[in-house]
Amino acid sequence: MRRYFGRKLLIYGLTFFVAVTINWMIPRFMPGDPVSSMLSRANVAQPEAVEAMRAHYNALFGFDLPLWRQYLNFWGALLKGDLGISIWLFPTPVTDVIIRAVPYTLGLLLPSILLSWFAGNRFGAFAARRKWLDNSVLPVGYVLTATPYMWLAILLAWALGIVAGVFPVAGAYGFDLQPSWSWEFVGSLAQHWFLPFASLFLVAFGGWAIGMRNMIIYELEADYVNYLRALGAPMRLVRRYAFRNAILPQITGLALQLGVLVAGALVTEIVFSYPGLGHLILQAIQNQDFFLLQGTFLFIVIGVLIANFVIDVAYVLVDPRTRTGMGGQA
Amino acid sequence: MSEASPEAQPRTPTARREALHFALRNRKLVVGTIIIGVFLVAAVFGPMTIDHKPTDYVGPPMTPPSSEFWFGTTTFGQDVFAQFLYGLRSTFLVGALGGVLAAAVGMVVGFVAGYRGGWVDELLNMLTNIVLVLPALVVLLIVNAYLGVRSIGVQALFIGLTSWPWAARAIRAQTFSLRSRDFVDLARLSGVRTPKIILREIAPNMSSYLFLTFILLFGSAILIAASLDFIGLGPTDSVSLGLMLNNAARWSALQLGMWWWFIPPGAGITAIVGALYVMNVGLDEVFNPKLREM
Amino acid sequence: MMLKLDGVSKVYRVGAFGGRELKAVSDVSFEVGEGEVVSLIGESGSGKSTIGRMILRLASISSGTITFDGRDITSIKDRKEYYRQVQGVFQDPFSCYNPVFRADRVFSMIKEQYFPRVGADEWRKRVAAALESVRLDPGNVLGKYPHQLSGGQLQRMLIARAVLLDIRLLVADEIISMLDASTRIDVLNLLADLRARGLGILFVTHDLSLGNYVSDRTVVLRHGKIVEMGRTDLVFGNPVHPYTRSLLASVPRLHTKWADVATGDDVPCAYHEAPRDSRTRPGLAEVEAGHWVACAGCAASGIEEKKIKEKA
Amino acid sequence: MALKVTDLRVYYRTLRGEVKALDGVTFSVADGEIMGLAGESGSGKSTLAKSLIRLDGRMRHVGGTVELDGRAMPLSDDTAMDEFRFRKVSLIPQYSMSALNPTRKIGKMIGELLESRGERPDRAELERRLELVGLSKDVLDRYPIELSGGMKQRVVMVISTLLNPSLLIADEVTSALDVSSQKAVATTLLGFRDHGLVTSMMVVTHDISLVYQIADTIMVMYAGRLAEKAPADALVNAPRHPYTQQLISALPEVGVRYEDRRLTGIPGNPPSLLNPPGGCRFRDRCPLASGQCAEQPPFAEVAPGHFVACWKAE
Repeated sequence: MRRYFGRKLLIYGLTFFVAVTINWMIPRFMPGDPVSSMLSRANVAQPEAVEAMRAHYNALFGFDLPLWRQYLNFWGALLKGDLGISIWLFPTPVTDVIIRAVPYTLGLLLPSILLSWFAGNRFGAFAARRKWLDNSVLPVGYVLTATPYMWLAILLAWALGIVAGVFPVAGAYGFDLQPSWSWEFVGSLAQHWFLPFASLFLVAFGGWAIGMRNMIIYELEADYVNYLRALGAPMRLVRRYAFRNAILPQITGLALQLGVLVAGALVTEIVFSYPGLGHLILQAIQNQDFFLLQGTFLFIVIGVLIANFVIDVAYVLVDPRTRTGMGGQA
Repeated sequence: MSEASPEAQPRTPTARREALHFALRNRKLVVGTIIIGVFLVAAVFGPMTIDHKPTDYVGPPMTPPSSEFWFGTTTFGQDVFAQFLYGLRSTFLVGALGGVLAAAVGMVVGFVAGYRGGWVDELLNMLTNIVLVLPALVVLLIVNAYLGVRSIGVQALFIGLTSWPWAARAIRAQTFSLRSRDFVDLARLSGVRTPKIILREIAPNMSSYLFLTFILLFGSAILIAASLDFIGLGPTDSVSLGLMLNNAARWSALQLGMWWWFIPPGAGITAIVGALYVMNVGLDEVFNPKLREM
Repeated sequence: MMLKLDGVSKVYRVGAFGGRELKAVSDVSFEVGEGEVVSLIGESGSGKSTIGRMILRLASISSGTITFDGRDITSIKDRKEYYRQVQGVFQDPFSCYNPVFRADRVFSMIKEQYFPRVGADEWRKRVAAALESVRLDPGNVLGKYPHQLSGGQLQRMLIARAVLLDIRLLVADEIISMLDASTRIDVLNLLADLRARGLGILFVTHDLSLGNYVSDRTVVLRHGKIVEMGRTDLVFGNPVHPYTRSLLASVPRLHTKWADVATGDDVPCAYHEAPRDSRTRPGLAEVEAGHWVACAGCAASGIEEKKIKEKA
Repeated sequence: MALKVTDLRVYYRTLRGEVKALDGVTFSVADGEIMGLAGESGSGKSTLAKSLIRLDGRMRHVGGTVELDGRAMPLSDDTAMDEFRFRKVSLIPQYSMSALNPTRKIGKMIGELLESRGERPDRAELERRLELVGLSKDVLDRYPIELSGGMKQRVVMVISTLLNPSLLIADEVTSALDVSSQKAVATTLLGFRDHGLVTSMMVVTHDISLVYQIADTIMVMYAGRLAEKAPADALVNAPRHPYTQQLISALPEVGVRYEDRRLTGIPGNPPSLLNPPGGCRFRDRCPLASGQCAEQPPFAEVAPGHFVACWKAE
């Protein structure tokens, strides 16, 4: 088991290393000059001022140093938690900007991932029982997974927000409120949270339901099921076993889907102007704020890596085979 | 291939005939194929029926669907239907290019890792896992943000380069199990070299599987591209369904109640990707005799 | 001797980075001559198939040498030259054919690789002759897909493929264990016919009665080591190693029930009973002319200590 | 009479039509009898074994009856059959190595299975039976992956016989095993009968010499029909059906060498069961065939307990 986790951690470590390296490389090796494009946004008239700013940013990027020095400095700054200064919200450090946004993204992602996973699996297993249910649920599931996150978000915002007027469609709380622990504020928070959550939940739910339905059908073909049936075991028991075994690949699937789910959350936030990381990314792109963009990228990668590790731990807890097989006692 | 036996009657393999039999009777496959076919025809021939550029200002702004402008017009008086047809074209293009590239990388990595095994496998496996863990869209955001000029080709290129890992994994597993089949050994005993064995012995056995993989990659490339477009990192030189959504959101189509602007592009993407997924299941049922009974 | 194995071992590394070692074959030496059938008998895990794969160069040799006509087979750079003389037939006939192609592709593959210049007509004649030599009607089997043919037909076609190449050594790995009882004997008889044409055959099997039926000499393997070997009539007629004896006692026979077979367990170790100068092969004593046996205890695990004690 | 099968017909649905895998078989198995059921691939032996416990999705019960201990078994009614399964008729499947749920501890799984059938688990009895097949009670606290293939098979053997069924069907249980384990498994089966854990047994196999070691009677099937059933010794030493005769003479035995006695197989192939020809199905391969064979011979008793379906076997 130690070996198993050791391997996983090695992969995650390497992934982080690769992510940081990509982050470092892209501004330096992509066509185009990030400093010039930042300056072009600055709208400064005097050429001397432009030159001064250019010198400042060049020094910040460290473009005048040899490449290997630039790379080491980059890591050094990173390890100190220094991701640079945001241009959009000058002069706030990027780290601060991101930390302010992270709770909103997590508040959307965690509940939608976990709830859609549990509900989707239950529902998929249930659908596999009856043919009519299967035939009616399956198409709906496929439509849901095929829906682009932002489109469902737009539809919900339009139908429930604009047309029906039930839910607000922008921001995380009312414009007239200040963050506090009052009932009013929490209520407004929940109201603003619901639609983005619902769109994330629905798309992911369809995917899990279909995945589970297919896994269950596959499991019901397994030898142990045939044996149980030959001994007259009731379907109740058989289904319980099949569900339990089919859930294992779904846990792996959760790890594989993390990237897609995060991407979904980002575009959903953009639709609802929800002040999470997705909103930051949009602002960073529109304001050519490369420090912010890169910082957000690193934060997301770290988050995904941590989530992957949590899923690995969960898998080992659920599947006895990894414990016995990899524990070295067999 | 059977030059040794020209006198023997070349029979259609029953397996292939069975597959066809099931294919025509599989509702999922038939429905999925028809939907894809209709959209594909619209994407290929539709733009030819339109005599102006999709971005031209051809009509009065903000008109709901009418007999003249089937899908209405935008805030600026652009023809939404024309944009939709051109957008379909981009969508299919990005899906096909991205899907083909991802499938190609996935196949090379999967075949080599699965066939060679040993340290080559270890190394490729590690690479696959790293790319797999990295959230593709976020990497694409970073890359695209630095690109001043963005085209569909470049978009597809980067999508292909980031979305191959799960395909590589699946193909590796298949190759690994096929490699131990005796006909591979027999080919080696016949003096056939490794690349030829992979190409002519192993790959044909997974052709259905490879096709399914490609369909899924096709679908996911379309979805990723749509997300990129929506964030504002779409192609700078053409129209796409994702960009239409981006424009609709940016110019407050929601608040203005211009449903004809944002419903067609999203519905188009959903229909195409959904049809691809349903086709995939249908094909799986056709190829996999175990599922036929369901 | 045409084929000679000298101290051949195979070590597998298991675990992700080759953490543990698994010795599948250790220190095996035997020979196969022209026109001779040698059966290699062992249960699962005895390393018998690994030996076959090493001879066919489908698996690497960890230590020791395999020579063919006196040449180390790993030194033969051109594999085709080697495969021109040595071929194999495997256990599962259905797995030997690529299911998406016609079965006769095994012939066209050979033509492409070895006889590109032979004309189509001439080749057709050769294929027909080879098929007839394994008692198949060409019209019945050519142009069909593997699933349209029976296991017996498929195995015969593979033997015909070897005949086409005019090989000198055939490694037949469990070639009839998946065939039906009513047809397997005919395939076995084919091996005997090939032998009459001067082919050397290594017949790998777990079935003692089949090995006994067809072979001139027998090698009994256990856990990758030879426990007993020699002329088939001697090994089966007078088995001296307890493992060979127990194997023979376990074989289900047609006209005798298990209870009637005498096991005779408590025989002394024939290896150590035999005079020292009879240890003519490493680890094996020649108990009678052309019949070798390993130490009874040595066959079990813990061989290392035994060897040390022996030296002391 | 423990098992009485009358004119049983079970067909397989395929694309090209119905395969008449089991086409009218009539036989019986007495209390305490171990019957070996031998045949080659496609003979219908597995179909027969499956039919008696659970038809799979593509099998259709076309006709005939099966009585177990005097009660008719509703073969085609999956739910009604549950009452018979496990208690009256039980199965040791060919896939024993993968027959256990991989994510449940074995003891827990057995407990849940018994409970679901309304039986009370008797821990002491379970342990005693494990001991009988040479397993310690520790296996109950293990997951299947922690056991070797042989151990898993023995666990399955214990589970299948736990409710002392009247009829135990052992489906090719020895075919994947080494010679020495074959003997152990076969002896264990014999022990089940001798200890009274099962009343009668049907041992399905393609290996006549193996089943000869433990069976009281052997029944040979060919192309979906019965060829011969007789006491084991009579069947092996004095077979009456030409198919059985040729089959047995094609088996090499230890001590037989081809130089001394060249054995021969049976030329030809069995007929397709999609549209089998009328009459005796072996007649195309039979050296004794005559015009009379165009008519299906009855499965007649030619000597006490010796049934043969052949016009020439008198």
